[in-house]
Amino acid sequence: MPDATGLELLAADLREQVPDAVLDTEHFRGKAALHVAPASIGAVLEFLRGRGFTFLASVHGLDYYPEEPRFGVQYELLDMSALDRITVKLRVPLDDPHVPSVTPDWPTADHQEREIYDMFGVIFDGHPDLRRILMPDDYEGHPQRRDFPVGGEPVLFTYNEAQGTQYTD
Amino acid sequence: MATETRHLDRTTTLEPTERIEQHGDLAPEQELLTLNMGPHHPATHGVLRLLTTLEGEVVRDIKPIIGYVHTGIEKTAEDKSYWKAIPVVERMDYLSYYFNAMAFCGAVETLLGLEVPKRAQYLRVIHLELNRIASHLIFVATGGLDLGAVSMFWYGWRERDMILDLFEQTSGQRMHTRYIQVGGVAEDVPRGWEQNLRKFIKAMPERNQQYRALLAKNEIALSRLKGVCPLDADELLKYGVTGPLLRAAGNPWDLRKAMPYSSYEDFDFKIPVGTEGDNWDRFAVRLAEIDESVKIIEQAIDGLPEGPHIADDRKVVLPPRHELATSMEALIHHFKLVTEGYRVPPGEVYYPIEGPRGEYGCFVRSDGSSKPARVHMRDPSFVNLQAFAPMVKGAYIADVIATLAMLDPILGGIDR
Amino acid sequence: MEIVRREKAGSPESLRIRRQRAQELLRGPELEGAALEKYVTERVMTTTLDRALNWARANSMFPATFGLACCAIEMMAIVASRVDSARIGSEAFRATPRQADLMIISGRVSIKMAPIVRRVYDQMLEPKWAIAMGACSSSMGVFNNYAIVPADKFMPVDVHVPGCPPRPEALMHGIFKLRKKIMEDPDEGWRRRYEAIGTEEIVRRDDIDPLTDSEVGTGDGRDQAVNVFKPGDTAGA
Amino acid sequence: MLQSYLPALVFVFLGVAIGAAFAYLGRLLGPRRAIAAKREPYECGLPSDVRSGFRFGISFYLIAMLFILFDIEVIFLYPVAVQLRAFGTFALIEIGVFIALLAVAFVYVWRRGALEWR
Repeated sequence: MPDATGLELLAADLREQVPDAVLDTEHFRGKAALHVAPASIGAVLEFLRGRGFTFLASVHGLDYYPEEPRFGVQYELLDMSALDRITVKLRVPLDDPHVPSVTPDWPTADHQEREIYDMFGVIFDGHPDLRRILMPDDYEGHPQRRDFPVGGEPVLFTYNEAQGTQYTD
Repeated sequence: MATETRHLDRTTTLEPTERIEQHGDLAPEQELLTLNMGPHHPATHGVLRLLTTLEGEVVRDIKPIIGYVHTGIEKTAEDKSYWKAIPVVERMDYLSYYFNAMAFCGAVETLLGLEVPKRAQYLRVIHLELNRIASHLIFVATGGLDLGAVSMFWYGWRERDMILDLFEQTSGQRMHTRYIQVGGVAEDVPRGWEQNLRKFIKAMPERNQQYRALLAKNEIALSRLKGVCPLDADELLKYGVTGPLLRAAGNPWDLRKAMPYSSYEDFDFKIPVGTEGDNWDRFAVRLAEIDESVKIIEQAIDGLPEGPHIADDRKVVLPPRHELATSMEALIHHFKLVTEGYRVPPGEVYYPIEGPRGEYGCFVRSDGSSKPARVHMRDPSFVNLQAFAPMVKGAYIADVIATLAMLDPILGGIDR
Repeated sequence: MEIVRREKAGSPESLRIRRQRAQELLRGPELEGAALEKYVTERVMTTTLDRALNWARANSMFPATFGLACCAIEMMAIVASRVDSARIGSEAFRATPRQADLMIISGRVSIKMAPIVRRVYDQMLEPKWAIAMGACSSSMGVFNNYAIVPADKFMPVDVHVPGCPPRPEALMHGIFKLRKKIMEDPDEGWRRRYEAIGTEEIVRRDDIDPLTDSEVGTGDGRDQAVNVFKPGDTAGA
Repeated sequence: MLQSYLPALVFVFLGVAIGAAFAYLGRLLGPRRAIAAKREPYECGLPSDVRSGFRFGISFYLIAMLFILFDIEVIFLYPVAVQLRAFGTFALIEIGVFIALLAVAFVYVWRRGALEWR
C-alpha cells in the first residue's frame, strides 16, 4: 500500500496536475484513500492510471444518511506490478446526485455504476446505458438508501395473528 | 463471417420493411431474431437472462439482464449486528460461502485491529481450499452437463459429497456453515476429522485424473472448447475480470500469491496459467487449480499449529461455554455479546481475497454502532459477466452455452 | 376469560375412518336405498381406476428444473448418486414446463422473478404440484425484506420443505410426503392422527380483543386461536 | 401374395393402435384446465414477442432441400442393390449413369458454396 508519506507525495503531484481535485487524503488501517471532488473523477483516474494503477477493481456506492453530502461513490484501484491498492472516494449531495461516468475509459464500471444508480439514485452523466440493473424496471424508489424501509412482513405470533400480513410501512 | 456487429438499440424484432432502411444490405435473405435465453433456462446456471439477437445461428448482439434473484442482502446486512450479518453475507455467492464469510470477517477484523491466531488461520485456509475444490467440482459437473457429458454430473457430485461430509463434521451443516467467525473459527476440529481429510486428499488427485481422462481426450469436448470464444488478457483487464478467466488468458494474477492473507505465504503452491484464453484453457486451469488446492490442504493439515482456534479478546469473541459456569465476568461478556453485539470503531475497509471465480472484496463501513453501516461485496461473477458479451459476439448459439458454462457465473453473487 | 372447548365446525374425518366405515356397511344386512347409496359413494370414490392413476402419477413425477439459488444446488444433489431420486421415477429433470408436472421452487423468489415463476407454473402440464423448497420460498426465510416474495403469495404450494438449504434427504422426504398426498392417503397432522381435532383453545370468537379486553371485531371472522397467557404474564417463548 | 406382407401390416397396425391409445387415454383421463397463459408460447418464462411471420434464413431451406435431394437418390439405390444379380449388368450401367448425373449436381452445389453454412 502507498504508505502515509507516499500518499502525500501522490496527492501533491495530483494537486498540481489536476487543480482543486484532491479535497483530503486518508490513511486508515494501512490503506490509502484520496477524497476527490466529484467533477474531476475522470481526470484523477487517468492520472492514477499513469502512475501504474491500471486495474479498477470495484466501484461501490454508499449512503452516509445523517451526514451531508449524503451519497458516496468509491473507486478501488489496483496496481498489479507494484502490488499496490488505493481508493478514490467522492461525496455527492441528495439534491444534485450527478457524477461524471468513467465507463467510456474503464469499461468495468458499466454494470457497477448502473447498480449504484439502481440502488442509490446517483446519476452518472455520460453512461452509455443508465438503466436499473437489479430491481424491476418499473420499481419506484432506491432500496439501499438508509431512509428506505427494509420492508418484509412482521412475524406472526398468536398475539398479532389477526393483524394479517400488511407490510411494515 | 467476420461481418462487423451492428449495435441494435431496439430489442424487439423489427418489421421487414423497417429493417431494410436500418441495415441496408442485410435485408433480403436474413432477418434478425431477438430471443430471450431467459431466467428459466437449463444452461444459464441460475436465473440469468440473455437477450440475444440472432442472425440464423450466429449471435449478433447479447445483453445479459440480471436481477432475477436480487435478495437485498446488502440492505438486510445493515439491519443486523455484526455477528448476525455473517449468515446473511454467506448466502450471496452460494457456491463459495466460506469465501464470503472470510471476506466479511477479514474486513471486520481489520476494522477492529483484531489478530487471528495461527491455528485459526490454518483452519480457515483448509476450509477455503476445500470450498474452492467443491466449487470447481460443481463447475466441472454443470460445465460437462452443458457440453453433453452427462456422466460428469454424477462424478462431480460424488466428490462434492465427500467434501460436504468434511464440512458437516466440523461445522454441522453442508452449506452456509457459518464456520468462519470474526476472530477465528467457530469450533476446533473434531477427532476423526483429520483421518477423513487425509483420505480425501489421497482420493482427490486420482479422481481429478479420471476427469482429465474423461474429457481431455474426448473429441466432442475438445472441438467444443478448443479455440472457442477467446479473449486476450488486456481486454479482460479492461473489463475488470479476475480469477481463472484471467489466468486462462496468461496473466498469473492470484491474490493468494500477490497479496497473501491468512498465512497463505507459508504454503508453496503453483498458479496454473493458460496460454490462449479460450474455453479449453479456462476448463484446464480450473482442473489444475483443484490439484494445487489439494497440495495446499496437505501442507496446511501437516503444519497445523497448536493453540487457540479463535482470538481470546472477550470484547469480541464469545467466551467458551464451560467458562460461563464459573466466572461471572465471562457471563457478562457472553450476555452483552449475544444481546447487543460488539461495537466496531468507525471506519471504512475494503478487504479483497481470492475466490474460485476471482477477487471477492468485502467493503464494510462502520459508524461505531454494533450494526454495519454499509456492506458491499465486490462479486467476481458480477464483473466477469461484463466480459461475456465481447466473448460471444459473432459466435454460434452452441458456443454461447459453452462459454457461459466456462464463465461459471453464480447468480446469487451477481444479484446479491 | 373462560375457555370454551367445542367441536370445530365440519372437521373432515380422516380417510381411513371413512374407508373403515364403508367396510362395516358391507357386513350389515342386504344393502339398498340410502345405505347402498352411501356405500357406493364411499367405495366408488377410491375405485381402482383412480388409485391406479394416482399411483402412476405419483411414481413418475418429472420435476421442472426451477433452480433459483442455493437450494438449487441441494436440489441437484437429489439427482446425484447418494440420494438418488431415480428410485421413485423422478430423476428426469425436464427443462420445459410442457413436459414437467412437479415444480420444485428451490431458492429465493425475488419480486422480479415472481411473475415468471407464476407463468411457468401456469404453462405446466395438468395435474401439477408445487414444492416450496427451503425457508426463502416458503416464508422469506433469512431475508425478510423488500425484495423477496414467499411462494404462497402467488401460487398454490403443496409441500413446504423447511431448511436453509434443506438437505437432499429433506427434499426427498418432502417428495415422499407429496407422493402420499397424491395417492390420497395423506399423512395427517398430529391433531387428526390422534383425533384431537377441536381441542384448540378458542376464546369466544372475535368479540374480545385479547390484548386490551376491549370490544373489537377482527371483521375477518377467523377463529382466534389465542395464546392462553396474555403477553406480560410470562417471560414469553 | 398378401401372406408375405401380413407381418408388416400387423406391425404397422399395432404401432398406430398403441400410439393412438396412449394419446386418447391421456386426453380422456387427464384433468384439463384451460388457462390463458397455457396457450401462450413458452420463452423461458417471459412473454415472447417473436412474431409468427418470422422468416428463417435462406441457408436453412437450402440445406433441407439438398438433403432431401440426395436422400431420395439413396432410396433409389436400395432396391437395385438388393436385386442386382437378378437385374444383370444392365442395371449396373443404368445405376452408374444415375449416380454420375447426381454427382455432377453435387459438384456444382459444392462449387457454388451452398454447403458452407453462411
